[in-house]
Amino acid sequence: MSAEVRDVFKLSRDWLSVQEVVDTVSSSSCGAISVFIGTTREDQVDGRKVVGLEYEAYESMVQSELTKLCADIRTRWPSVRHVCIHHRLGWVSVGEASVIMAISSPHRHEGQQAVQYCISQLKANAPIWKKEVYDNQETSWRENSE
Amino acid sequence: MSAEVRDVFKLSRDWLSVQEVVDTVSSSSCGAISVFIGTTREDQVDGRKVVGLEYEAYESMVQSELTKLCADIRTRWPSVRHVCIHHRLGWVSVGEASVIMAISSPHRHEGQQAVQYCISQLKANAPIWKKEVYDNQETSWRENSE
Amino acid sequence: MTVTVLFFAKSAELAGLKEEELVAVPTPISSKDLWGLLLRKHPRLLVLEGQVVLAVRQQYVAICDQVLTLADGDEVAVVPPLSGG
Amino acid sequence: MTVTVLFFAKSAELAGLKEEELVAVPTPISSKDLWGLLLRKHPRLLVLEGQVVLAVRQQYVAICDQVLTLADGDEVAVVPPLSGG
Repeated sequence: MSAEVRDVFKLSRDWLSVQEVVDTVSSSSCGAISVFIGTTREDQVDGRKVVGLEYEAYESMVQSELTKLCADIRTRWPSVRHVCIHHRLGWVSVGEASVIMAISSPHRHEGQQAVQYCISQLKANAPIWKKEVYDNQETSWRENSE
Repeated sequence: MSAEVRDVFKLSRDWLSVQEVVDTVSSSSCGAISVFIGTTREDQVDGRKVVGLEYEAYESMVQSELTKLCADIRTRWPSVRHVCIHHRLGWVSVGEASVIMAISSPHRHEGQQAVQYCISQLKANAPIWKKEVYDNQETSWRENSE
Repeated sequence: MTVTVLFFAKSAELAGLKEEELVAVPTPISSKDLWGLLLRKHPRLLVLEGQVVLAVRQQYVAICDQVLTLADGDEVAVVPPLSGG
Repeated sequence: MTVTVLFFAKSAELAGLKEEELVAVPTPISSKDLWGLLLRKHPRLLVLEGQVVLAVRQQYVAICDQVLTLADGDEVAVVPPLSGG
């Protein structure tokens, strides 16, 4: 068993592959891979229907914030093995994934807790923004409540 | 938004596809898909190396136990949308997935809690057994500790 | 009654088979007495005592004084400690 | 000092641009005064007041009395409420 660990981030204008994210964290020293997928929900806002989201990011700072976040996760859950986070940018249609993250760990509890923490902290700290686009062409910048 | 919900179980002698499990629970009314993947860990047990696991199941009763489990999950987290569980049977090499489960929900917290509960209850109640197979051909039936 | 007994995992290895018909089973019968019948046919199952439960018509039943009413064709399974996932 | 200012999301829409050079910025300067300079150039940013923070060399800085030491070429970003994920 090697001591090598991986933190892999990707900001992508293309469709996200859950298989790719899972393969990135796969390790024969781990019995658990915990995954979270955030998808665009078909919402009604004030009678307007959401048809998709438009994402933008301060890309270089996303990299530095996620690097800090992974260091933080490894302090809290030292047994965490690999972390992979893919986030979409640009246009994301309703039903598509905007973020996929996976964490491998020897046992499941630490990985499941780490994924919950990871998505909460990403929403709180990663410089990424989305606006909802409605069926009447109007748009509205969102704000994470948490 | 329709009221239709899906509980999908599969016992499979083939490689499990995380993409297939995720696609099965995908819903435009949901913003979150929580996933757990259990993989075969490369363990050392008393100096013998685990090369894989051999699974067997009381297949018809697995179906009935998972049906009960999903009903239980829907009572605890009524907003849970779709549940999909695939479990391997037969020979599973080190590093491969033995179980993949995904749950979709409008918001992430209930789905993440439901997945944790689902894997704990599956391990406690689904009539499935595995034996470890070692590099010296010896085998040993396992017992879930939880 | 004639019931079908299913053996899984270590119990199948110990019994040397996966399935058999058990004939002339009295009913009602306690789960402890049903386990006793199985032990008489397959003494090697004794190593599982204290760890095993039964499943009768796909419902788990501890080995105890609980009384079971069996019907012809009922499925009874020997359930060693679970290890799915 | 000359710093590069980056505008994101709603701040880019309000300022009408995504990036500009800001020249003759005094240093040290409080983050509040730096925000004041940006407001003078882009008065429409005022609608973000109370919600926005800055990022200076990729570190978040609240708009307050905190004193910043700037160097030529430093990157300053206007950061409206985040909504990633």
